This record gives sequence, structure tokens and C-alpha cells, in this order.
Amino acid sequence: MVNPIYILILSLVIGFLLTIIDKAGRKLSLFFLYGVLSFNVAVMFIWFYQFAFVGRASLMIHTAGFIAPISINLKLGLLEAFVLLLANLAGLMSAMFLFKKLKETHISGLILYLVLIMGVNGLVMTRDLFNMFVFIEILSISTYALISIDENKRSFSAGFKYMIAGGITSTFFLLGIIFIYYFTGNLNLDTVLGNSSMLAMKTGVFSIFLLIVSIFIELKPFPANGWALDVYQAVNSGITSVIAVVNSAAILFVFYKILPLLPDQYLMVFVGAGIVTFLFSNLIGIKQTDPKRLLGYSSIAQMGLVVAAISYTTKLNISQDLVFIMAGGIFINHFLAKAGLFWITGIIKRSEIKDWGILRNNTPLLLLFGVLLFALAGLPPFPGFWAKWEMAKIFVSNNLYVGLAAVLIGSLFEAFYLFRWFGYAIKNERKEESLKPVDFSQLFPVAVFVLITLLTSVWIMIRVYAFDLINFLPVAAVFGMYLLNFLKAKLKAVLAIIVVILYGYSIYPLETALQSLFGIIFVIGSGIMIITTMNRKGKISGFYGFLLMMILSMGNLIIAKSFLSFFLNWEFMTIAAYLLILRGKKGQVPALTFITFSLAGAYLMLAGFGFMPNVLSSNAIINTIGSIEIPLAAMILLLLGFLIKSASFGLHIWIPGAYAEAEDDVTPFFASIFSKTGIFGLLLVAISFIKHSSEFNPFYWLGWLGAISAIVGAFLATFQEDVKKLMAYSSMSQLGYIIASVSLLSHLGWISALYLTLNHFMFKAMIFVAIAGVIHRTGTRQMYKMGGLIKKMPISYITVLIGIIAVSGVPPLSGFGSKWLLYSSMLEKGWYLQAGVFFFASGVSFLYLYRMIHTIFLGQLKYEHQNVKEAPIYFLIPQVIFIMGIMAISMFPNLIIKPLNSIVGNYFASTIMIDGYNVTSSLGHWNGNMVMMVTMGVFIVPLVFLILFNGRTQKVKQFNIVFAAERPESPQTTHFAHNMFSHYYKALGGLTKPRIQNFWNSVSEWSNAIAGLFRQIYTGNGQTYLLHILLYIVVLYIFLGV
Amino acid sequence: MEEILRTLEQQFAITHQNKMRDDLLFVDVKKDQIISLLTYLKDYAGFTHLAFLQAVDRIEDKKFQLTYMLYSFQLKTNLGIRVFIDREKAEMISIDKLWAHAWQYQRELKEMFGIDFPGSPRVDESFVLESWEEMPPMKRDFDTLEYSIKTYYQRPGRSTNDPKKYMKKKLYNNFAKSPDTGRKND
Amino acid sequence: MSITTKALYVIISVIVATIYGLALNGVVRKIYARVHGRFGPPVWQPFIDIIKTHGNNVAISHGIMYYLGPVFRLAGGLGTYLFIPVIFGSVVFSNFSLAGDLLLVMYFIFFGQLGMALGAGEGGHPYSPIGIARGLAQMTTFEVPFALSVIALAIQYNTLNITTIVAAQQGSILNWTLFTNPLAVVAAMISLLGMNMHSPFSIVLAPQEIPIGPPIEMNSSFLATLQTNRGLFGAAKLVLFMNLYFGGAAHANIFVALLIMILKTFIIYMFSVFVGAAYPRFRPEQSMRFFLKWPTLIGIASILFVAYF
Amino acid sequence: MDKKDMKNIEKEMKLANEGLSEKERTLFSDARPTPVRPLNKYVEKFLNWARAESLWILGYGTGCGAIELRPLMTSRYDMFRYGIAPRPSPRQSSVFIIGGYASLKTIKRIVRSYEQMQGPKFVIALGSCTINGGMYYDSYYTINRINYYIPVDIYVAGCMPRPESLIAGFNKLKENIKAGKCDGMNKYAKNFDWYKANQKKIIKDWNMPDYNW
Repeated sequence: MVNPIYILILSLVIGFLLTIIDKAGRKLSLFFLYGVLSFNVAVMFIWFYQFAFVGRASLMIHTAGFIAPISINLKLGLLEAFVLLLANLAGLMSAMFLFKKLKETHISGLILYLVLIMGVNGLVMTRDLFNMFVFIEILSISTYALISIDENKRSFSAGFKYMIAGGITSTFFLLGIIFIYYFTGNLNLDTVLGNSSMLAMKTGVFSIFLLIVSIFIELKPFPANGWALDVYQAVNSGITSVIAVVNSAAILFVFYKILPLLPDQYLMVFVGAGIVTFLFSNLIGIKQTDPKRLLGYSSIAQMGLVVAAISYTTKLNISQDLVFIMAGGIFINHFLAKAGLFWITGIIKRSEIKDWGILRNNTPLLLLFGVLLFALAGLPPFPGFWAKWEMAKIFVSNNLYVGLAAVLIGSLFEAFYLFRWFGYAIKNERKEESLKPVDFSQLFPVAVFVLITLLTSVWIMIRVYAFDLINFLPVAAVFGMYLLNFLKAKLKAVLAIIVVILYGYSIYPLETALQSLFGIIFVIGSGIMIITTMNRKGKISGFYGFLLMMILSMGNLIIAKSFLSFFLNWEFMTIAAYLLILRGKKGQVPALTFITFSLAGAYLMLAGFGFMPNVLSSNAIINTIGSIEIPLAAMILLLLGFLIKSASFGLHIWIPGAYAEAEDDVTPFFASIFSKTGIFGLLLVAISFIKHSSEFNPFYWLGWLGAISAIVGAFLATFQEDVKKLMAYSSMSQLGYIIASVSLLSHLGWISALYLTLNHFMFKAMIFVAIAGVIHRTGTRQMYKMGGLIKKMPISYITVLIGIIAVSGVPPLSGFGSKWLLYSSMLEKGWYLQAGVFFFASGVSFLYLYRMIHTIFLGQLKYEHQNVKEAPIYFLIPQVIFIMGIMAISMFPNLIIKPLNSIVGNYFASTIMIDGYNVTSSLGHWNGNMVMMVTMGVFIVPLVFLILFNGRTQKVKQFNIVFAAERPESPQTTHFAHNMFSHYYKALGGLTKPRIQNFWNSVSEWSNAIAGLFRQIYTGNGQTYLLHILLYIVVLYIFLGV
Repeated sequence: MEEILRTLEQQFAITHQNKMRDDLLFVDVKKDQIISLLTYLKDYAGFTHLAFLQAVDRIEDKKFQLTYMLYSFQLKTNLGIRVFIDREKAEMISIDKLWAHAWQYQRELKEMFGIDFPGSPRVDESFVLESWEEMPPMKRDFDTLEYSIKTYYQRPGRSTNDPKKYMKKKLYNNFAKSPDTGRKND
Repeated sequence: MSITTKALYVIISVIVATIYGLALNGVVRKIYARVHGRFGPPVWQPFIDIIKTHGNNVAISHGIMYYLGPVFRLAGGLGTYLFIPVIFGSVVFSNFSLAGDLLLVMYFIFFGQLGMALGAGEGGHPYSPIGIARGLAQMTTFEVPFALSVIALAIQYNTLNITTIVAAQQGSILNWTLFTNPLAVVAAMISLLGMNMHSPFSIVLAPQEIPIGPPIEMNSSFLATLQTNRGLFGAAKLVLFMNLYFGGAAHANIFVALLIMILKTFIIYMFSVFVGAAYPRFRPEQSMRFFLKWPTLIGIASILFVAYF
Repeated sequence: MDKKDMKNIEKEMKLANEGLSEKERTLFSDARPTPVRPLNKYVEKFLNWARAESLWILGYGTGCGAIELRPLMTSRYDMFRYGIAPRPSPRQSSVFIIGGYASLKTIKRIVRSYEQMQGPKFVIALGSCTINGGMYYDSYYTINRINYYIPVDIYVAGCMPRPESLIAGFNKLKENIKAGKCDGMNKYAKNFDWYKANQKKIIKDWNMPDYNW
């Protein structure tokens, strides 16, 4: 066991000797530098191992042979070891990253670096206030100097600002020490803590305040942090990551150490200040386009959040585990991700996030970048996610709603700018020149940190939350497919199908009633749909992994046993969906919209789950939710979250872009399967609600919302030229039906909802697959550019025909069943006007359905499509399967009605009678089988009649039409397709003005404008920054109310 | 009006003037002066409206007579500008820059008389005749009867009568005796 | 009941309805002519027309969907008719009303329209989709007052079963929906104008602007099929309205009941004929706005009336 | 006949459609019209009666004579009482009234519309111009004899004939139909090449298929 004091000693000794060693060559001095840094890491690793796994008590080191408080003492406990391990590792890695720089720079750079790391180590370990001051000064001075390692004007000026800020905080710190010494006669932290009653009076608190606030200023709270931002932007990336991460970690630890001095009642000020910092830094962050400055804002925000978390946990005295997950989670997340990202900015060296498309050329680096970015955005399975989860729970249980809201809004801002950045890296229009090969010395640190991030995540999932292996499957799938990247696409598709089948088989025993229905949709449906993707050629890296991730996480939703597991998989699903949308040709903006809305939904749900009671159960929550009473607030928040996924009116902005711009064979997944997760969520909430109905019934309003979604979706679909957008809005409309029928909360209503869900799943899947085939063959999404394809693609046409009959609810196909159930249940419930709206909506749906089938398949075939062939077989297989499905349940409605009746029977008393194929509700009856028979009868009779009576029937071609005695000039001018419903637009188009779109646009504009306003406080002037700091301290003092 | 005519005489070398009515005058002008004349009339004299542009085949003089019929809304007067161009090399300056709609007249003249208007838009497209391959049919040296007989299968047995005589004989035997027409015939 | 008897009954029922529907068309043409001061075609002219179009010895077909379009249309008419019980209490004329209720009938109307729209679409003539686009657009709007009126009925009679609705109206003339729920009847009758596509809502077929609209390419037997459907479908719609709003046709003697049906449906039809003869045609957007204004408000009022008063 | 012969015959039955560009040829049917064999005598008689009693005229006024069609629909002449009705689409009409002189430009449209009508179809040529050119006999752009281009069933002479004459023409047409004498469609099909040659002789820019189905 090496005494950690040797770290300090060795660093100092080597530091002083370096000037001499350097005479023997830079190699030797570098060897010594790395040697010392590695030594630090090794020592800390051993100690960390000892504390964490062997269970050693924490170590007190007394210097100068005296016992504290007479001498300075150092403490090395689990926390210290942990922080120092990370800090030293970051130090070593940063040094590695700076290898080239250190080779060239003046020897003082190396010395300063060593001293800086030594300062950090000391600062973390020391228990003496004055000693702390000394170390802070050591740290600060070495930092000033290192800032200007690049020797340009901006870094000098940044260093100077840093010095001013450092100077003033040091002054306050010193003042605080003086006062504390005056009151307690001691400077040893433990002793002072022991005598904290001596500081309970106003002046005492003031002295502690001075102490803490100076440390706090060092942590760059908003708005007194202008100096720090300049530093982040101007300084060499390696150094920045040290400043942002290592320095911050040390200062933060000091803050943590001295925080207990402050009486509990004053801690809330720092919680508030931290959250304000988090919110506003992230808000300003959305204005940033320079990646380093952007990361700077993010750093500041994250530090604010950590400060808030630490202050709050200190105030609440909650269990150490939670503190670790909450504060530590955010901290470690920030620590690893930020360091890594700063390094990557150093590698890429592009000062505009728009130019980051260059990253695409280097897959490993892109992967590292992605992992770090997702970690920073607080997505699962990374530590930040768990921290936010716990934070939401704690904040809610202590009624700190404003704080929670601020944190979540801030997180959303952060996610927005991070994903915008990611979007630019993955996708933009420009062609990028190839990236220079990255030095191993630069890549290695990033890789190490990514690895640590992942390991930490896994560790948290297994050790802290004890998740089943099944929850890892989505992530495992991604990595598995990444490893199998060398395989051909078809092989991968087959593999994916096998995985899905095995997965479905393995979760089948876990499923009961309602779960099996959604299991069919999520798992079996996906399995069928994967066949479509087999048409792809080449390797198509990074597709099947995300697809599997989405499918498996959707499957996990239905068997999730806890809210956390549910939410975790929900987030996995969102991530996978985001990445899949981003793959589309013009996927950047839609993907950003999607992830922003999805994350907003996720944060609402997070808050909602915060309100939920803890459940520990061995059964899936969908089965146990009935016994849990969901508080109203949670219900509303959760419903909002689910409504975003099911693209309800007002929250539907993401849907056209996401559906349209995702790749054609992926869109069916979104439209037919992914959208059902929102419905599943709604059912989850509703099941609890029906068992514990409260006075306020959100579902009544949800019913109206569904009706409005249905009608607005239908209207919007009617006026689209883009077939995929048309179908996207159609989905919105159809999901409106489902939302409304779920909200009926009645037996018939739920049968209707589930019937609609299954029906929508099938017809939307087959239509989208058919459309994908058409787009694949014709190469356009604009409907008016197609036409007459029935002759070339008859099977696709039949699919679409059956699909639209099923959508529109025309008997005899299954669509009518859903309409009959819907209206019967609505009238039964007394929702008369809603039923009227649905009648209107289903009428309007004819418009867009006819428009779609006519403009694509009927009318005039274009010259350029004369040689188009039927869609590839891989597109046809799923279509045929779904056609058979639709036909089966149309012909034999009992196949579906009976199971649904028994499923819904678990929640409501049955109100329908099933006699043979005759279904009787309290209002009317419907015999699907007989309808089918009669329809076939009345169809065949005229057909036979016509065949018999028609004279010589000449088959003619497309131009053999009566064209007012002229001949058609070209198919383009003869095909009536573009702006087909102009007359309808004239009459009712006013209803489709993009009001909601405008609303969200103005939300984003206002956020931008406010961000711009706040950003203006950073003038770049050192004196202003100084003023900020002083004013900030005054304001904080006033808030403290001492 | 007088003033305008005077200006025309002084500035544009009008060769001939003919006043048909108070509000209908014709002037003849040389081919090369037509643009400047029309410009003057349109921009200064208030003859803003080009009513029509048509041609007469003066085969005896070996000339085409082009008539630009202008109208002034202020003076409420029609003014015909006549230009004689060579029949053999029938070519005229296009005035579609002055009156955009003139291109249509010029296109018609090109089709019916073969008068070319270089630079006029779409002047070579067919105007009313589809697939016409003969000489321009309105030229007086084109024998339409001969063409019709050659092309359209005359039905034998058709006879032609002078309407006036025929009517007298066939239908209105006593028409001449009626007091009304009788007096006129005298 | 054996299948053969049922089939026989259905055939009788269909033939009666078709003949009645076509004759009604003939009568209406005669009436129009008399209004104009003409003799007009003979009443049986529609039958001759159908025989003649069927008798055409050449036909052209644009493809399978085109071929099936008229079949769909007639199947739609047949089906709509067959799901309506024509005469209350009659076995012969009960059709297949066991298969479903009012909702089924309302949605089966679309079956023929959709099929026809597709068939006409394959014809490739631009006027067809123009007519269809107008027709569908107009349909979405006139369905609204009708649907509202049907909802009002469902509230009033607490059922969607047509036979039950008719049964509830028996006894006295004052039991008719016409008198028990006049607002719903007004709304429905206005939407009937749209359904019948008489002027002022005849823009779909607009012979002057888009010659005859959707069926412009239809010829020979295809056209004859459509003409047959015109009679049958028209009769089916009128029978539906009679059942829902005018007490249906019920009498112990089947022929008297048929007479009642003929009388009632004739009067219902005359309503739209008179309106059609008196009013000029709306433009598409005008008719859409019209239906969504007063008729819809009346429909909502009828719902509120039965639901809350 | 073996299969090969059948194929050859089918090939001969195809029209060349030389007036169309290569690209357009795929968009037009190239089938040749064939004469239709009559059905059973009594059936045909019955159908002829129906055809005669339901005459749908194509609403296409080809010349100045079209002005005489309007009064027919008014209450004064009331053609509806004879079962005559206007129809906007050639697909659905059975009578084509050539309303007076037919210019070269019009004959193109006449041929096209005539061929688009479904048989049996009848032609009434109205006015002297359709018979021998009438007063336009020497015009460079007006055809003289309409029956060189499409078969004509009834001529109504005059310039212009009054609506009464037209009704008389209709009644004559009815008689002829009932007597089974109006077989213009088959005549056209049998003498297709002759008609086509005549048409193509005067229509120089033939840009339509040889038979407009």
C-alpha cells in the first residue's frame, strides 16, 4: 500500500527535477511525466479497490508528525479515492492526448501540468481549510499558465480573465478562513465541523458563506461565469478537458467537503443557484454553434446540476446509495463524457457544428462521439439517466416541482443542442473531404473513457438496479450487430428475424391477455416487417442493430416489471427510432424534431413516474397497474408523454417529417408498430384509472383530443402531395380513433380500441410496405409524378386497395368492424358529438385514400414508368401475409372479436353478445361473416351478368380516351393528380393552416430569442465579468437571508 | 386631328391621304417609316389601340397592301395606315414590340398570305390551317376550286345558279311585281 | 328458412326495387318535361335505355379495375338495398337485414362509390377523377348532417337496428320521426339532396363542364350496369329514408304495404326533385360550405334536443 | 389452323399506327376494328327496336348546323318524346349528327369521335355541305362528301334544314334501324382501309392512331 502522500511528494520532486531532466532530452522528461501520472492512477486504483471491494476504513494521513488539528491532515476515503482515480486518469489521458503538444512546448508546460495534477490531488485529500486555500492557489496558478499554452491572443486574454476571477474568489476564500479562524480558533475541517455550533450566529454563517461562495464561483454559476466560457473556447482541447473536468472535479469535491458547514436551511439557495445555472446555461447553449463553447455551456450546466444535487442531498440526508446515483451519476456522466467530447473537438478542429459532417468518414470515432453524446444527453443506459430518474423521484417526493420542471426543461434544451450537433455530424447535405487519420495517442484516451462510461452503465444496471439480462438485450443487439458488420445485409436480416423469433419465443410465457396482443404487434409484426428490409444490398452498417434495438425494447415494454424498466426500454426505443430516422436521406431535421418531442415526452413521463408509488412485483406492470392508484398529476404527465408518441393533435409536428424522411422500408415500423407503443402506454394509465376513478376524468378530454386528431389528421392528409406524408397524417388520424376509443373506458370502447389497433397495425403496415415498393421502383415520393402503375404493379395495387378499404371502414373488410364498434361504443357511452366528428373524419379519409390510390395506381402511366416492374419479392411477402391477415379477420371476425372480448373482460363487464358470427351490442348488431357472404354474392352476380352480356370487349390502352375529340398530348398533362382537392381546400382548407406548427415554431423562436438575450450578458470584457461575480455574490447573499 | 395629320405630313412623308368618314381616315406610308410612324401615333398622338392588321393581295400591282387599323379613344377616330410591300419578296417589319398582340395577326398573315415578319414570336406556327402544304390560300393566284376538285371528291351533278335569277324563277315568281321592289327596279 | 327460399325472396325484392327505381326515374323525367311544358320521354324510357346500352355490340375496357368498377357500383347498390328491411314485418322484403344495422347500411353505400371511383380512375380520363374528387368532397360534407341525424335517431330510439326503429314508429302518424324529431329529419332531408346529386348539388356530373364526370369512359354494358344501379340504389336510399324518418311501410297485405312504400318514397323523392327543379347549381366549395353550415347546426341541434331535453 | 398461323393473322390484324412516334405507340391501342356478327334474328330485332327508341346523340356541334340542334331540346320541338337525348361522351352516344360543313380541321375530330363511339352507331349528315360541299364546294379547306370519310345513314338536305326536317330525318333513321338497314359500323370496319386512305389523303399531319378506340 503506497501512502497517497507520495503522490504529492513525487509530483513535486519530479516537477522540480524536470528542468534538469529535460536537458537530457524531452523523451526522458516525458517518460517521467507519464510515469508520475501513471503512478498516481495506479495508487488511486489500488486504494479505490481497497475501499470499495476489500472494505478498508478510510485513511487519515497526518503530516509533520502531529495529529490534527495541530498539523495538516489528509483524508483518503472511498469518495476521495474515487474522485482522484477519475481525476488522475483524466490527467493521464489528457496528457496522452497532449502528447504532441507536450513534446514541443517549453518544459514549463510539463511542470505546470504535473503541479496542476498535484494540486488536484492535494485539494481533494486535504482536510485543512488553509491548506485548501494553498492548493486552490497552486491549482489556479498552474491553470492560468496552462491556459496560455497555445500562445495566442485569445488564450492570453482568457487566461487573464480566469486570473481575475480566480483572484477575487481567492480573496473571499481567504476572508472566510480568517473569520472562521476568528470564531473557531481552528482551521481543521473536521474540528470546525465538530464545533459548527460556534458558527451558528449571523456572522458565523456569513463567514461560511464567504468560504462556500468563493468555491461556488469557481464552479461557474450562471450568470457569473463569463470568464470560464472564454477559457473553454480559447484553450487547447486537451487543457480544456483538464480544466472542465479535472479542475471542476476537485473544486466540486471541496464544495462537497465544506458544504456541511452551512446550516441546512441555507442549502436551498445553492440548490436554486445550481438549477438556475443548469437551466439558463442550457438555454443559452441552444444558440451556440462553436462546439467548444457549446460544450462549455454544457459543462457549466452540468456542474450546476451537480451542485444542486449535492446541496439537496446534503440537505435531505438521504441514503448514501442515492447520493451516489444522483449526484455521482451526474458527476461521472459529465466527467467522462465531457472530457471525451472535448478531446474529440481537439481531434476534429472544426469551429462550426455545421462542419462536423467530416466525422462521418471515421466510423470508430463517430461511434465514440455518439456514445459520449448520448451519455451527456442523459439517455440510458448511461449514468446521467439514472441520476435524473432518482432526482425526479426525490424532487417530487419533496414537492420541489419548480426545480424538477427547470431541470427537465434544461435537459431538453441540452438534448436539443447536442442532438442538433449529432445530426450535423451524421447527416448534412454537404460532401465532406476525408478526415486525416487520427493519432492513436488522441484516440486512445477517448476510447478509454467511452469504455469506462459503458462499464459504469453496466455496473449501475446490474449492481444498483439489478436488471434482468433481458433489459440489456436492446443494447446488446446494437453491439452484436456492430460486431457482425462484415456480413451481407440479407444475412443480417435473417439473423435479425431469428433473434426476433427467439426473443418472441422466450417472452411468450411471460405474456397474458393484453400483453399477447401487443406482443403480436410488436414482435411478430416486426419479424414480418424485417423481410421488407431484405431487399437492401451491400452491408448497410448500423441499421439492423438499431432496428433490433427498437424491436427488442418494444417487446420489453410489455413485459417490464417496474416503472424504471418500462421507462428504460421506452428510452431505448426512442434512441433507436431516432437513429433510424436519422438514416434517411434528409433525416437530419425530422430526426431532431422527433428526438426533441420524444425527449420532451420522456421527461414528462419521468416527472410522472416520479409521482408514482414504488412497485416491486414479479409480474409485468401492465398486469399489476390495476392495483396501483396513479396520482392525478402523474396520470396527466404520463398521458402527455404517451400522446406525443401516438402523435395526437398538438403534438403531431414530428410525425410527417419522421415518417416521410425515414427510409422507405423503415417507415412501416414507425407507422404500424412504433406508434402503438403510445397506445400501450395509454392503456397502462387507463387500466389504473378505471380501477381507481377519480373525480377529474382526463379521459373525457382525451376523447375530444382523439376526435380532433382524427379530423385534423384527415384534413392534413388530404392536402399532401407526398405519399409518405399523406400516410403519416393518416396515421395521426387513425391513432386519433384509437385514442378516443381507449378514452371511452367502456367494454365496447376497449374492444373497439384493440380492434382498431390490430387493424391499423395490419393495414398501415401493408400500405406502407406497398408504397415502399412503389417508391423503390419509381424513385419518387410525389404522387403526381406517378400514375397508372396498376398495370405494372398489380400486387402492390391489390394490397393498397385492400388496405384502403380496411382504413375507410367500407364493409365487408375488417375496417367496418372497427367503425361499427367505434360508433356503437361512442353512442353507448353518450359521446354523440364526438361520434359526429368521427363520422366527418372517416368521410374525409375517403378523400386522401382515393387520392393516394388514384394518383399512384390509376390514371395515366408516365413515359418514364413504362418499364417499371412489380415490387421486389421481399416487399411482396409481408404484403401478402397482411392481406391474408385482413381477409381472415374480415371473413371470420370471431377470430379477433372473441379474444378481444375475453381480454377486455378482465377490465369491464361484457356488454356484447356473440352468437355464432353475430355480434350484438346494446344498440345494434353486426354479422361480419354474413356481410362478407352477401357482399361476395352481390359482387359475383353482376360480374357474371356483365361478362355474359358484354359484346365484343376491346381492351384499350391509356390514351384511348375521349378527350373532347382531341388526343392527349402527354401522360403528365392528362393525369389529374396535382393539387387534387383544390376545391376542397378552397372550401375548408382554412382548417389546415399550420397553426400548431406555427405555435411550435414560435416556441423554438422564443427560446432562441431568450437565449440570445441572456447570451448578451457575456460581453467578453473582463471588468464586466468581475462585476458579475461581485453582484452575484451580493444577490446570493440577499437570497441567503442571513 | 388636323394637327396630327399635319405632323404626319411634315415628318413622315405620307404619300396619300383618304378621308372616308369623319372618324375614318386612311394614310399611305412607306415601308421603312412604319415603325417610327406607329410609335409616334401610339405614344404621342393617342392612337393606343391596334384594332387589326390585315392584308390585301393587289396582284395586279404585284403588291400586298397591309393595313394597320388604329383607334384613338380620345379622338374616337379610326386611322388606317396602309403600306404596300413587294409581293414577290413579301417581308415586313414586326410590330409585336409596339402591340404585343400583333404577333397573332402577323402569324395569320404569314399563314394566309405568306408575308414574313422576321422576329415575330411563333410566326411560323400554323394559325388555323392544320397541316397545310400548298401555297398560302389567300393569295389570289391560288385556285381554290381546282384544289377542291383535286382533293375533296366533288359529287357529280351539282349545279350552281345565280341566286337572284334562281330565286325569281323558282320561289318568288311574283316577287318582282310586288310594289315595294318594283319601284326600286325602275 | 332454406337458402333457396331466401334467394328467391331476395330476387323478388331486388327486382321489385329495381323496377320501381327505374320507373321512378322515368316518372321524374316526365315531371321535369311537364314543368318545362314538354311531353317528355315515355315513362319506360329508362328501361329502353338500359336494354339498348346492354345491346351495344362493341365495348371497350381500360383494364380489370375498369371492368370491375361498374360491378362494384351495382354490388354496392345491391348490398345497400339488401341490408335494409324494405317492408316492416314482411319476410319476402326483409332482405339480409340480419347481417347488420344502420351503420352497416351507411358504410355499405361507400362500397359502390369507392369501387366505381377506382374503375373510373383506371379509365385514364382526367374528367373522371375531377368528378370523383368533387363527389367525394361533397360526400364528406353531406354525410355530416346525415350522420348527426342518425346519431339523434340512435339516441331517440336507443338502437341502430332499422327494424326496431321502424317498429317504434308504428301506431300513429304522430309516432313518425318526422313528428317526434323534426330537426333530425330536416338535417337528413337536406343531406338527401346532396346524396341524390340533384341540382343544386349536381356539380359531380356537371354535363357542361366535365361531361358527365366519373362515368365519362363508361360504355355499353358497363353503362347499363351503372344505369341499373341508379334505379336500384336510388330506391334503396329512399327506402332507407322512409324507414328512418317516415314510419316505414307496414301493412298486413304485402301489396298495400308496397303501395305505401311507393307512395312514401315517391313523396320523399319529389322533395329533392322540386328543389332540384327550382335551384341552380352550386359550385363545389359553395355546396361544401353550405352543408357544413346550417344542416350541420340543425343536426347538432337535433342531437342536443333528444339527448338533453 | 395452328398456332403460328393464328399469330400471323393477329399480327396482320394489328394496325401500324405510323402517324405516332415510337414512344406514343405504346400508349394507343393498335387493334383493328372488325365487323360484328349479328345475334339471333329475333334478339337483334328486339335490340334494334330498343336502339331505335333510345337514340343518344353526341353533343358535338361540328358546324353551323349545330345551331339547329338546340331548338330540338326546347319545348317547341321536344326531341325527348322520341327517346332522343343528348349525351356528352361519344362512348355513350349512338347517333352522330354532322352539323353542316366539315372543314379539314373538323374532319379529324369527327373521325376521332366517330371511332370512339360504341356500335351500333348511326350518322345523320345535316345540311347540303355534308352532301356535296354546298356553298363551300370550291373551298380549299372544306370537304365535300362526308361519306368518303365515315359511313352516313341519313342525309338531311337543306341550307340550313329546319328542326322539323331534322326530326323527319330522325324518324327515317328509326325506320331504317328497325328495318335493320343501318349497318354503318360494319361498313366502316369492312371498308376500313378505303376510309382510312381517304382520311389520310387529306389529313396530312396524321398524329393519331389508325383507329381511335
